[in-house]
Parts: sequence; structure tokens; C-alpha cells
Amino acid sequence: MKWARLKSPWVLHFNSGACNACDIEVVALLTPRYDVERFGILLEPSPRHADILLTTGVVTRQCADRLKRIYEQMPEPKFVIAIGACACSGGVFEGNYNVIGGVDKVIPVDVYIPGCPPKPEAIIDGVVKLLKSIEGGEQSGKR
Amino acid sequence: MASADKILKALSDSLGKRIIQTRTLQPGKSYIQVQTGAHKDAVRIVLQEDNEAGVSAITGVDLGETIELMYHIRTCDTIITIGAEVPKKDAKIESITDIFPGANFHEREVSDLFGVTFEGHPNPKRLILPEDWPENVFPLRKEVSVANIPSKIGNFGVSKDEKHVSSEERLVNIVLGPQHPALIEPEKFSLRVDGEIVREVEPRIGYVHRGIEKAAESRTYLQDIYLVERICGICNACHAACFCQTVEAIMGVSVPPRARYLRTIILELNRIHSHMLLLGHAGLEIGYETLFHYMWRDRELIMDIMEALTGNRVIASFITIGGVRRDLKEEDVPKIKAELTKLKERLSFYKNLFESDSTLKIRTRNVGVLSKQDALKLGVVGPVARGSGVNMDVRRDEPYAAYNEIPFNVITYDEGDSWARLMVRLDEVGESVNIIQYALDHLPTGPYRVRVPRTVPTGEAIGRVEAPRGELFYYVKSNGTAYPERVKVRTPTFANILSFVHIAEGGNVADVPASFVSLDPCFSCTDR
Amino acid sequence: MKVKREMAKLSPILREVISQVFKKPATRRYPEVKPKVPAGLRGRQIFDITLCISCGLCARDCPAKAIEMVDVEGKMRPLFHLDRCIFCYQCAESCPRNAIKSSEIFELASTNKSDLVVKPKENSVSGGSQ
Amino acid sequence: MSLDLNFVFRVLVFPGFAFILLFTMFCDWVERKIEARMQNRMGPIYTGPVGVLQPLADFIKLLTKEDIVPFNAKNFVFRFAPIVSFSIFVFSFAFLPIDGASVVSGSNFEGDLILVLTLVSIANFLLFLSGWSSTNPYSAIGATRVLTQLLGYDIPLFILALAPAFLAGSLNIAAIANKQYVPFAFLIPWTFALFIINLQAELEKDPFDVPHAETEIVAGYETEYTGRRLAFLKLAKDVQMVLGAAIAVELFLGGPYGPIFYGLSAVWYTLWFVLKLLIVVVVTEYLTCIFARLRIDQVLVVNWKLLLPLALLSLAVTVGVGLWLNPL
Repeated sequence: MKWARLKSPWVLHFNSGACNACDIEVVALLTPRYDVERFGILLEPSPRHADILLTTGVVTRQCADRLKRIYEQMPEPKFVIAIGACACSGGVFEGNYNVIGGVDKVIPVDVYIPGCPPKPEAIIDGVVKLLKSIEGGEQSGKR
Repeated sequence: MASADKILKALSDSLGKRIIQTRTLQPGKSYIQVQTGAHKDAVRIVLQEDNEAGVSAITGVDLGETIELMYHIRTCDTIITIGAEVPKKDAKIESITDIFPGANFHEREVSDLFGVTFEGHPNPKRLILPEDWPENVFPLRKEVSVANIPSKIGNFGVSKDEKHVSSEERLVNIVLGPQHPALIEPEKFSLRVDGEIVREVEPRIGYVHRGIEKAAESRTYLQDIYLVERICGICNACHAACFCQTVEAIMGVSVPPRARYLRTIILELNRIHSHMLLLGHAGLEIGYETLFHYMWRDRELIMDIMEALTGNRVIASFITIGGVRRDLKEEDVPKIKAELTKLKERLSFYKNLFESDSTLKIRTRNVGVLSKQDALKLGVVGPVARGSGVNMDVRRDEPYAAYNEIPFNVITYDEGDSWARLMVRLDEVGESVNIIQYALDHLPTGPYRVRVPRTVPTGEAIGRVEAPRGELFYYVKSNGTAYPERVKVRTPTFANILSFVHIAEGGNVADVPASFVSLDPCFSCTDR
Repeated sequence: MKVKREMAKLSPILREVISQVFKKPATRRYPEVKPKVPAGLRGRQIFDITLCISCGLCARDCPAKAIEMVDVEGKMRPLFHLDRCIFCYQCAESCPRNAIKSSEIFELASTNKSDLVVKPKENSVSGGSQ
Repeated sequence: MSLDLNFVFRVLVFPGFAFILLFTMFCDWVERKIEARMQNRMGPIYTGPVGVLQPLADFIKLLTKEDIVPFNAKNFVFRFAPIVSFSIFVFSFAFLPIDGASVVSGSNFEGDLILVLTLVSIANFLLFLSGWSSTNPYSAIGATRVLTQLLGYDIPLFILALAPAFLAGSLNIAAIANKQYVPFAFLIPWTFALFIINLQAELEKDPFDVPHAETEIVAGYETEYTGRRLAFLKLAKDVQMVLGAAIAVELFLGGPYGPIFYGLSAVWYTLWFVLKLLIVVVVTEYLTCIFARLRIDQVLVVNWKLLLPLALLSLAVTVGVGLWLNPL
């Protein structure tokens, strides 16, 4: 059972107010040079189909509710990866008026990937670490 | 093409005493302050003199009890600024949307952030600030500080989206919502659709508004470069270049020639990677995955060059006030040249593909047509304008960095449809490769950086750069300390978004992604 | 060779797709094959505690306020918050003794936020573990 | 009726249920690898020896996911549409002779070609119902697009299928496959080409990939589905692909019948059948990779103004050639 969950992690990408540097690195993961389909990772269009939510960007006030709603729409064994300094903690934009700063203030986050933007290899390394942590202990219970 | 001083003369003799004072911000950039009512006639006169002119940006500056509004008008290779002051208490001014529709979004943005109400504006709704933002709290005013704005942590109730009530009831409301696989960034377009035909489009941006202009005022100039670079991850070198140019204009610092060439190289690398990114993304939008994968695989050549040159694939952090931060080592030049020739061969394949592939042409030929008059009226910039035959390019009109010494030609297509806009970008990639090869051959030796003091003398300046998406406009005002008084950024997509509303209406629902992607929207730029 | 000319007129994608099938895929198998990283990559900072004169210039100039001066054995040393840091290396530039150098370590993902805070002792040249 | 072991074995294991499921997953893997290779990337590698078990991993993972039924979705239809459409597709495999004889011996009768084609249409209609019953605007649009496309390609499908039936002089698939000393694909290549294009439309592959176009309508009719139902919906889609290719093989490439060298004929027949089917899958995948997606109204124009007349024309020409070859 867990083998299947590890071997086909479907991914959904949501940009909650980023400068789209991290987003083009996430999209670059699908292209021939990095090709995450090797791990069985597919970019799914609808939150209903996804297991892992890749969030980028410092959560702006406008995006906070949408981020929460999308997180709630995902079926249960779900995980969240915060990509880039903005998603981890607000990065350069910390303290601005329209910025909540950090995805973990809105939804629980499993893996933080620092970097502005992190290299595609660093993002793959983050996903691999998430899969190892799932394999280690069944962590989905700590919501 | 009327020359700048002919327009100035026409302005002075027709307005006469209503002009309060005229001064020049920088050589060639004149600033005319008029009484509040006269700003509309001044703008009308300039538009009549030069039919290719357009309002490039509207800047608001908080002067204590009054708010100064500056209308920057782009005409014959320079910027003429018309200023008008408005008392802060009941800030009212006449809207110029009827004589220049392109100013629609500019005015809504100023009314959001400064609280100036524009009388006669077609739909003065909120554009940038979120729905649950408290009434009459205007962030960019000096007295409003970040502390006294109610924070939102904790109450993440689902905010009610205001329903867009349309005139006729039988229209279906399709929301091209914030989370949508096609658009990398969050923004919302509610389309009123009658069957398959789009009747009305209501854009709602502001999902990526991080309040950068307010943040820039509380950081030193050195820190501002890194903040300004992160407005848009794809065209970040242009933001850094434009900001540094404007601050150097205030300080009167001249950059050593080697730095000017290195800046040109990084700007062109940025343009190539941005255009290829878009051409691949256009393939994804019309369901042509193969083109997307090939284009992004070839784009990796450019990312390797940028990583070797600047240390990071995407955010270059290469340009600083007074020059560049790193030197280009001699032994790297042949490697870069080899990669560029490899890219050149691939370009011929793509050009042949775009011209002869049948399904690609069915999806992009005369889809989202924008005529030359509409392009001028809406004030669009960059490849969107050049795709409709408007021959404008800041690199040639007002050369900065080393563009006056490097020969290149500006590409324009006249069809004005999505295909033309994509072809403009494809040819510009070829041009950029030539520019880089020329710059690498003629790279002057010498210092690549000049030491610059931390504080900037008082003054104000305007800077313009040709970003991949069009003309990027900066206005910086300094007050002698190490912290800028006001930093105004008008990004190219902010001027182009209005044309999407114009293009999509009347078109087919299934065409919306194709015409939308051909505008190369970058919403982190638009919302700042 | 009429077919060849006719194929070319049709669309280059037809030939390209077939030729790609027989070419080696452009994928770099990242986890097994470590990528070759250019020298000047802006990865994690390496801080040399012996050179540091605890002047605090780096903390002042950091655009993301990711450096915090922390008391280590009486002296104030910079503590790096990697989750806030944007790796722009302005600290390395404004450090008078250039005690901060760049490195090519970029795999920094972690499951909990606390080990993204790099304390001066653990990060100095002598102890540079990771 | 005593439980005939051979019957149970044939239905459940060999040419029946288990074989079809495994073969569908194998074809899905082939399709993903071919598409990846055509786009110069690698495709799944780490699950199973060369990533072969990737579709199996996807299927099992989806089974273990939480199952959400939207509050105001029409419960009954929402729950059962995917499973019923999946079972119809698998059921219609029963009439195709995979290893020389049809799955249930003696189950092929005159006119089972018409039965299979109608079963395919009914199953597609159920896919429309699945989209229609989940009250999400995107799946509603996706569902209506499935319907418009279904009307567009169904009639040409029937007409094109009649051409080989006419040449073979019977409506029994096994008979048609048997009579092809020279595979019909070479005899009437124009009909075969049209049938492949029509197959693209039926399988919603790229030029006609409108119903679940990610960029316009999030995931078409699959948007609201999660967990088990989504697993069966995706599997139904894969089985439909294999079924479409199998029909093309039966009608145009001579089905499982090919030269037998030595040993058991059933083994050789299955090998031939698998080989021909993979060729058809690779061809459809190639077509997917070289075309961009057409707009919904352009798809209709192609279906009604192009495919239908051409199908009629090709039928007329085939009848003419047939009569001229061996007059009645």
C-alpha cells in the first residue's frame, strides 16, 4: 500500500503571491532535463487528484483564503511543500502591509525548501526527503 | 514626428498662465506643473501633437497636505511629465480615460493606494487591494504605517467573492479562477459567456500585491535593489538595471564602459530566457506539449550561462548602483559563444515550425486581433505593440547601457494577432543572440564597478528600460537620506492587461487561453 | 526523394519527433548523478568565526533581515536564518574582513523549520559539517 | 449447468478480465514511455524494472485515497457511472477474438460488430453522465464537450467499420478477421487512415483532446472525482484506448491471425494480436505528439464537414472496388 503511495506522488502547484521565479523552476521540473515523471510525479490540474501541494510565494491577504480552501479540497493523505524563501518565512517581503508571510501561518507544512529560487535539483531533493519521511513514520497524523 | 520642444512650445502658448512652473528633471525630460483643472487639456494637447504618444504612467507622491499627481507621457523618444496637485482632504480630479482609454487601470491603482477619486471614470472599482481591506485606509500615504493595519492571521474565513452581476441575465459566469493549471500565477478573470462567445471580461488582479512601493521607502537604496529585483522573477535583471539607472541619474554617477557592456549582456540573456519561456508556455496553452518540452529543453542552455555568470539560474542579482557585482572571466567567453551558436541553429527549426505547422497556425492565426489604432489608444507596450505594427523600442528610442554602440534592428509585424506577437518574440531571440555575440567581441577592459556613497542627494529622476514584455518605467524621488522618498514602478504588463479585456470580448471561449498567453502576462509584475 | 521534400514542407515537427525517439533523452538523473555546479554558485554561506570582528555590518545590510547578531562566548556573532535568507551575498560584500564565503551546497530542504537556523559555531569553517 | 472450469478460466484469467487489465496497464506504460521519448525525456523509471509498474502504482494509490462525494452531486449517478462504464468496456472485449477464438467460445454471432460499437458509444455516454452529475461548472462544460464530440465521431465510426465488413461479407468480427488473407489496411488504406483519425477523436487524444483540456477547463469531467472512482474513471479511459486499438486491429490488420511457425497456435495468435495492437498504439501516440489541440467548434467542423463525407466516400469506393473484384 505505502509502496504505491510513494511511487506515484501526484503534485498540485499553487502560487500564493510569488515573483514566479520559484514557479518557473517548478514548471522546469517537468521539462526534459529534470523530468520528475521518472519518480511518477505528475502535475495534476485539480486539487481533487493531488497528493502533494507545492506552494510558492509569500501568502498575500487575497490568496490566504484560496490557499486554505484548496488545502481543504485535497483528499486525505496530503502533504505540503513550501518552496523558496518567501513560502518558508516571507523572505524579502516580510513586514509588508499586504503580506502574511510564510505558508505555515495558513496551512501545516511538511517540508521547507529555502533558496531564492531553489535550484530544480534542490526541489527534487525536497520531494525525495518528503517521500523518505513518509516511508519512515506515517506522519500524516500530525495535522 | 513632432519633436519634444515643439510640443513644449505648443503647451506653453496654449495654456499660458495656467502653467505654474516648468523645470527639467534630467537632460531631455521636462516637467510642467499645471493647475489642477488644466491637466486634462495639457494631456489632450500632447496627444494631438503626436498621434503615437501615450500616457506611460501616473505617479502619486504624498507631499504632506497635498498629493502630487504626475502624468508621464511617452512621446517622440522621451517623457514629458505633467504635474498637478490635489489637496489630501477631499482628493478629487478629473479622469482622462475618455481621451486616453489606456489610463483606466493607472487611475484605479492611484485611487486604491492614494485615495484620489477620479470623476468620470468608467468603473472606479477596487483593483489591487484585497476585498476585505478596510475602507479609506490608503497604504501609500505617509501617515499610514504597516503597524496600524489590522493583520489577518487567524481569521481565514472564506471571503465572499463579489458576484459580478451582468446586464443580461442569460450569460453564464465562468471564472478563470485564481488556481488554474494554465496560468502559473493567481489572478481571476470572470468571463460572461453567451454560448461560446465571450460577452464581458472583468479582470480582478491584486492576488500578488506585496506592497513593494511602500516597502521600498523603509529600506536603504542598497537593500532596495534586491527588493526591486524580486518584483518579477522572469525579468529581474531589467528591474535592477532600471532602478540603478534612475538612482545613478540622480547622483550623476557614470558607469564604466565594461560595466555597461556586461549590463547589456545580462539584459539580453534575460530577454532570451523570458521569450523562450513564453513560447514554450504558449505551446502548453494550446495543447502542444511537444513544443513546450523542446523549447524549455533548449532554454536550459541559457540558464547554464546565467548560472555560471551570476551564480543563480533565475534571480541574477548582478547589477548594482555604479556597475555590476561580478566580472566576466576571459576563459568563459568561448564557452558562452559555443552555447549561443548551438541555440542559433535550434532557432531556425522553431522559425520553420511556427511558419509551417498547420494546427499551430489554426489556433493562433487571427486569434485575438489588436489593430494598430487600438494598440495606440490602449497604450500597450513591447512585443504586444510591435505585433500590431507600432514601431517602439526603448533600446533604440532612448539607448541605455551599451545599446547606442551595438547595432540591432527592431522587429515589427502588422497582423496584430496572437501568431504575430509570438513571431515577434521568436525573432527577437535571434536578435538578442546577435547582440550578445557582438558585445562579447567588443567587451572593453577596465573596472567593472565604481564605489558609490550610501546616501543619495535630494532629487528625482525617471528611468526607462526595454524589458522582455515592454517598456519598464521607474520614478525615484530622494530626500538626501539613505532611504528613498518615493519609488514608482510601472511594469509593462500593467499597460498590456487592459488590451486583454479588449481582445477577449467578442472572441471564442476556447480562444481565451491562446490570446491570453500571447500577451505574455506577468502578474507578479502587474500587482507589485 | 519527393517524400522528403514533401515532409519538410508539411511541418518540421514530423521529422523532429521521430528523430528525438532515437536520440538519448536530455534528462539528468539527479539523485544518482550529482550535477556539475559552476564555481560561483550562491549556495549556503560558509562563515569563518576567526576572521569575524563582530561589527554587525552584515546584519545591517541584509535585505531580508536574515542575519541576527547572537552572543557567543561574550562576542556578538551573526546567526543565519536560512529560511529567510535570499542568498544574495550582500553580507559577503559588506563584510570588511570577508569572513563570509559562498559554497556550492544547495540541497537545503528540511522537514522542520528549526534546523534551518544556522548558529555561528556550528557553521564556521572549522566545523562546516553539512 | 455444471461449473465449466475451462469457461471460468477463459473468462476470468486468460483472454478475459485479468489479461485485459494487465495488458491495459502495459499499454498505458508503453504510451507514457513513447510520449516521453518523443519529447526527449525519460518517463517513469523507478517503479518496477523499467517503470513498468507505474500505472499499477497509480491505480493502487488512487484506491487508497480518501473518497469525497461533493455535497450536492447526484449521488447515485456520481457513484456508479465510472464503474459501469469501465465494466461495459471490459465486457465488449468478450467479442474480440484475442487468441484465435473469442473469449466465451461460441459467443460470436453474426452482427457482433454492431453490438461492440454501440457498447462503446453507451460507455462514452456514461462518461458524459459522470461529468454531468458532479455539479462543478468545469465538469459540466467538459461533459457537454464529451457529448458534442461523441455525436461528431460516432457516425463516421460506424460507416468506416462497415467497409471491411462489406469486403469480408459478414458482420461477425471473427469472420472479418479470418477472411483477411491480405490485411484490409493495405487493401483499402484510405479507410484505415480515416479510422485511425476517428480513433483519435474517440480516445480524446490530442488534435481532438477537448473534453479534458487542462488549460481551459480544469480537468473536464474528472474534476470532482477522487479515490476509487477516479481510479476506475482513468482505468476506463485506458481500457477504451486498448479497445479502440483492438477494434482497429481486428477490422484492418487481420486480428490475431498471422503466420504460425510451430507450437501452439493460441500462443502465436496472442503474440500477433499484442504486436499489432502496440503498433496501433504507437501510431496514435505519434499523432498525439505532433498536433496541437483544436478548438471545440473546429473539432465539430472537422467531424461533420470532413470525416463524415470522407467516410461515405471511402465506403462508396470500397463497395465499388469490391464489386469490381468479385462481382455478386
